Amino acid sequence: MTTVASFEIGYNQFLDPDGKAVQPLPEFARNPQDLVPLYRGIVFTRRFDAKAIALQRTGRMGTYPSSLGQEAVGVGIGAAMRPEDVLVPSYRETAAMLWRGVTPEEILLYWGGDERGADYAGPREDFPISVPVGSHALHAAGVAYAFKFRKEKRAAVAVFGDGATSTGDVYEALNVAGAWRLPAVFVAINNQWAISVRREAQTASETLAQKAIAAGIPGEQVDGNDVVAVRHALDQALETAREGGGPALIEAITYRMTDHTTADDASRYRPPEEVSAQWPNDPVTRLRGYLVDNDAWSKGHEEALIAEIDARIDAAVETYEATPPQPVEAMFDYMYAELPAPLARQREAMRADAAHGRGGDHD
Amino acid sequence: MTTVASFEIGYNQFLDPDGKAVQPLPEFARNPQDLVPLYRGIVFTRRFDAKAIALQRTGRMGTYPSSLGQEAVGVGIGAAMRPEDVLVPSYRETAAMLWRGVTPEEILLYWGGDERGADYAGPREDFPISVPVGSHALHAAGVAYAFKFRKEKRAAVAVFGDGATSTGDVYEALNVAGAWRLPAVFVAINNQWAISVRREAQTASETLAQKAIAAGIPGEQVDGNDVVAVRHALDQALETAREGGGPALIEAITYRMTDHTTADDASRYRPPEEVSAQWPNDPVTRLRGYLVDNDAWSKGHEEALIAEIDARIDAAVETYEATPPQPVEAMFDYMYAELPAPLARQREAMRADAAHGRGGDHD
Amino acid sequence: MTEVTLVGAVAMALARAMDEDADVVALGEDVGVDGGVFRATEGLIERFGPERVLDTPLAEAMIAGLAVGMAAQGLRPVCEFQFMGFVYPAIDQIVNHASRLRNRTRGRLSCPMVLRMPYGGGIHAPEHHSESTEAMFAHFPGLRVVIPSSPGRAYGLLLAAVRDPDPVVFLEPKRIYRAFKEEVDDAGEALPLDVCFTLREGRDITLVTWGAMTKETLAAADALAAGGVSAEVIDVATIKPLDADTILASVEKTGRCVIVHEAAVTAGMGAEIAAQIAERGLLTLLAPVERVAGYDTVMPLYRLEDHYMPSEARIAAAARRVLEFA
Amino acid sequence: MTEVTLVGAVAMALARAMDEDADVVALGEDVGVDGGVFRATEGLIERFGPERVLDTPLAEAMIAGLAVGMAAQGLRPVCEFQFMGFVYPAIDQIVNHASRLRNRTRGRLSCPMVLRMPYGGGIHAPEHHSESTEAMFAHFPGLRVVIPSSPGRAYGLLLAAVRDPDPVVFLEPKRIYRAFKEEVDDAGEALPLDVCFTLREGRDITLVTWGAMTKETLAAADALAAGGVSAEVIDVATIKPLDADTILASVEKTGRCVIVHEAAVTAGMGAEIAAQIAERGLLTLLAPVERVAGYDTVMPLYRLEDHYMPSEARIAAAARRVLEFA
Ligand SMILES: Cc1ncc(C[n+]2csc(CCOP(=O)(O)OP(=O)(O)O)c2C)c(N)n1
Ligand SMILES: Cc1ncc(C[n+]2csc(CCOP(=O)(O)OP(=O)(O)O)c2C)c(N)n1
Ligand SMILES: [Mg+2]
Ligand SMILES: [Mg+2]
Repeated sequence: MTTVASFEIGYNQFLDPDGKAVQPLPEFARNPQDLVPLYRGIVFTRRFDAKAIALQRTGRMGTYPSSLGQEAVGVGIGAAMRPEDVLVPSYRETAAMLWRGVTPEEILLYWGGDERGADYAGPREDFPISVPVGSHALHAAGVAYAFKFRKEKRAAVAVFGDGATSTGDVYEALNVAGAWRLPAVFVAINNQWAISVRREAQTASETLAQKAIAAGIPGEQVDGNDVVAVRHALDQALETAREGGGPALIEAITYRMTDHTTADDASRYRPPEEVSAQWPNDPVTRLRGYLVDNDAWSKGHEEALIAEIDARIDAAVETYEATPPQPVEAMFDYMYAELPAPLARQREAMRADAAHGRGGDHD
Repeated sequence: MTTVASFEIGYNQFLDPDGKAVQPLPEFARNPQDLVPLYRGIVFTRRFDAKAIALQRTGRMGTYPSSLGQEAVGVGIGAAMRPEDVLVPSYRETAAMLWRGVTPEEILLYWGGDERGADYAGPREDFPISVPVGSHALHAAGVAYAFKFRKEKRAAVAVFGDGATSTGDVYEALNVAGAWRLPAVFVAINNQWAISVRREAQTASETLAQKAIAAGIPGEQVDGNDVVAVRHALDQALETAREGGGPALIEAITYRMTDHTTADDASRYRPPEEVSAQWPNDPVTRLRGYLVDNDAWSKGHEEALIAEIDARIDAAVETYEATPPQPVEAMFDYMYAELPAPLARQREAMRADAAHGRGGDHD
Repeated sequence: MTEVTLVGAVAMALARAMDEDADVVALGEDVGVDGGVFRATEGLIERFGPERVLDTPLAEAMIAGLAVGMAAQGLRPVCEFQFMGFVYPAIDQIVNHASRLRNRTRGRLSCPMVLRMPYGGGIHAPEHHSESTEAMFAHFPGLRVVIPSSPGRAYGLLLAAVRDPDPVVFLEPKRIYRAFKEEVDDAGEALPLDVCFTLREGRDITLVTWGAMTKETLAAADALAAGGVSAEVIDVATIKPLDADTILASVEKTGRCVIVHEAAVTAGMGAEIAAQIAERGLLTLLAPVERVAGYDTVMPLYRLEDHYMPSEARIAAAARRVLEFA
Repeated sequence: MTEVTLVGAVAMALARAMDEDADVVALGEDVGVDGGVFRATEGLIERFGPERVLDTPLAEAMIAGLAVGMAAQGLRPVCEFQFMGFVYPAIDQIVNHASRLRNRTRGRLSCPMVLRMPYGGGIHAPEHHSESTEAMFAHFPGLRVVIPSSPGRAYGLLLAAVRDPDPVVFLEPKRIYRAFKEEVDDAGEALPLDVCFTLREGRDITLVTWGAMTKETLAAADALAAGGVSAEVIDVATIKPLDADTILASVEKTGRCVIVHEAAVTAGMGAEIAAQIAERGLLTLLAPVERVAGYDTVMPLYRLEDHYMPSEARIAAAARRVLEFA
């Protein structure tokens, strides 16, 4: 038996849970002040998230998937991406979406049951949230192919969970991205749970990063609660991708601190102690600790930030709640570029029904 | 960056292309005589294959996928399996199927367009040939689960090609087999081509064996034209699987020496020199060389064997050609355990049509 | 007798089926300690253990493919797909393997399995959570497609599905998972597959439906009754193989028919029923057959969802048109 | 003008489409140097290079998923699935993504793509190589489903499909890939989508069909003509969205209708057509609508295959029954 190939998977962290640097920080983080925007992004997401859940709980919005505890992953991704890159997210990427310029109003509208929430005014080419787990990894490969085809220095970023790494779609996406050296970066957010199923039950692989080996592409792990580590890994992978060096898979290790969505009750399947044991890893306190230790942040800053964020979020909620629903026939109007005749007939019938009060009156 | 996991992929060969042992042979092969049955299996497959192609070429049978050049893989698999194990093959596993007791008559009948060819009198639990590439790997995992569930010391063996390793199904099968430690062995026959697509175009992974790493299971490469190496790898993997040690992936490296099927023309996409350069690796001459060198085989043996095999094959062809087709209504009779009423009506209508000569008269 | 909801009846039938046959295994995402996201498998893992109640990795093709292997080996897998919108990766395994393994091997191997999934809209769920593509399954040869519309029928039909020697797609109308309760006797008695259930007898018009739409259809029948119209209401229940005889007999009696389903109208199962009437019952028709169905659009997100779903008023209006036709 | 077969016309249209629009890319298994297993992409890689003619890894979900990403970025991917029997792993990408990206984003992103695949039986191919599940695609909201039945229509409809701003499933009847040749002018002229083609005018009965079955249906029309019956033959061509008006107008004229397709009869596209006639053309009918279609069985292996496929004799017999009905 001779050895014909060998592989290693690395893990990276810059800030430990106490906010102490365990190794020299990368260039972008040399000046602690430069980390303040990342901190703002993390805190914004956390407060937005809390508001969204409150809206759901009070019947003012539909099902919502919280990103509590994993905000640093999204912010790190968002911060590393360029505007012209394309984000292909799953449903839990609120942090990255906000960073990319999707508005809080749009996000609320979307979870509030209105398709206009996916018609982003900002990042026009970003994909909408993907609900079918794992399926969107392939779209990122396709987007990346378009970039490569047009010789544009852009990259596509697909984000998905630990559960998604069990799907054939994610594997196929990694594989074709490798075979074609596509400018795509895949981020597996390992928050340890896929609804009630533990990371260990998804796969026998020691890391999720090593899924990359099957596709012949680089894979690495980072501490997902350390925004510096996330951004650094993405910076490097994106740079390589844009320059024609091919794709990568990054596993960001974090923890889902609350229910899967507002429709879930995690207490059915995991002990509260497991969750509370994770609080010391919190990305907010970690980064704040570093900033405070380095005189880049103070209580005053914090209070001002909270006030500013809350005002922004309150304004978004107000706009959201004041947005009238679309006309009922909107459900027809984006099915095709031009409405085919049979659909036009159905649309007319629906309008007639609505006019006669025969529309939706379900309970 | 700290290293959190590392992996190696090994390659194994016992007999080199000249039939010389490059390392001590495993137990089952210590006595050269014990390799004679393997040699017979390889030669049988090769001659059967040639006959099948002749039948197709002369319009006496439908499309047929040759296994020319890769017979040692199937024989090695067949020899390592126990009767109570279950084979889950793709369409090119003639060698393994014959070894397992599927009759030449059945194989001809199947490729001759008759479903009865998949109603094996011998290995009743083996799966029929799977045409949708990669899909059957999952069946092997399901079969293996049944064995584990019933605490039976049996294993399932899925066999598929290099092209199949690009499918999500194969990945999902490896992954669940790993997660559940199923008694399943997966064999990827890397014959370098998926119709016209080269192995290198399928994936950037240096080996196919390393696809196992994504599933957290062992993976290794063997020389697929060395039946000793194939059988040895399967022996070990099957033993581990049956004893509860979990699954494995084995990549058997070989070469597709002829067209993909009788419907293909490989000269469109690969130079004849590439093919002829592979003949020195031939599994037949390799094993015969070893046997002759070790006084276990002679010209006389060879002539007797050929005569015996050809007689058997001729008998099979005769039976095949003498087999009348099924009654037309057979297409209804195995759709459900009991024929539902609407189908019974359709069946009656078809019989009436057939009686009035309104059955199939297409061109 | 226990008072149960439809989803409660599903759980009760699963427990009964697993109790009576040690080869029945349940598998799917979150079917274990979570009891399924709708609690349809609640209590099973505690009672039957993790070897018979399997939380799978997240991969639907895998769930169906595993089940094919298990079933060929004599187990009776009952797969849960978390929502019908996520069954599509498993279609290949269902249509290319599960539905035809018996036929391909001339009966040597077979696939006794149930593919359960909540289906349909109306619960204000996110995107992809409101599918009703039962016609797709009905078109594939070799499958049974069964849809209960009450706790009692959920219990009896699911038991029948698990005991059936062939693959059964079992679609659970999640909008009425908890809409009402019924007394159900957990005595292990199955209901017959392959037949319609006549929920209400009537003389003037036949209303044909299934799943959650039975609720609106019965309400429409009530509204019609208030106007003196006697509507027969048929719950098709097994949409494949289709018991067209019961529908045709009813239409022969009433001469008028409205078919109601929430799936997109084009090439929906309503088309098959209307076609059979046009073929075999044409002379009995006193009026055109109408379909009240979902539009050929994606189910809208929840703010407009209710406008997509056929309402009692739309059904009653169609019935009146058909009744007034002369 | 060139004399081409249907598959030749496909190749010609692809070359034309790629020539006129640099954003058109062809992708699939063996579409490159092999030119596709049926040679439908022959010559493309030599002419347009490997960046526009992509031999993909073997994974159908991947082909469709890649195409979604490409199309959202403004490319116009034309995917080949080697046989319809292998498109099923891609159904999730087609139904959950390609067909609804425009709707989901209120038009911000869209999916101009063509999903080509040879379909249908009759070529004595191995298992899984004879599917015709066009009704499945027709049922999914947001798709177009187009089926040519001659070289000329293959050329014109495929050009239209590639230029269409939305996803088009383009099903190529492989049994007639090389059955006959036609003069086709490679002038880049598309044929209209969303309309039927009346292949032959007639007074006594309407025969509705598509794909390879046009051949048997035209032959049946000939046989009927020999008996003095004037049959109108309609090639539906775009089965979704369905041009029911043309069919209804014909049935209004003839009063009689037979629908012919090789797909399994239950919930096939014939059901939709019959249903529309029962709904909107009931009073024009002089006889029940008959469907001559495939059985609800798996297409048998080739020894019995011809007995599965609707034959000229079956079609003519059905037409005579419908004609004799009084
Ligand atoms: C294909 C598919 N199957 C099932 C579901 C239902 N579902 C939604 S989220 C989820 C778990 C996803 O876990 P993971 O990938 O780890 O992401 P996370 O929710 O933890 O962010 C499941 C099973 C789905 N949305 N899509
Ligand atoms: C899912 C699927 N896609 C496409 C095909 C058509 N096809 C048949 S064999 C083949 C190539 C398979 O290559 P490989 O897996 O290497 O096996 P080999 O033929 O070399 O034994 C293809 C594309 C198929 N049968 N199934
Ligand atoms: Mg997770
Ligand atoms: Mg190969």
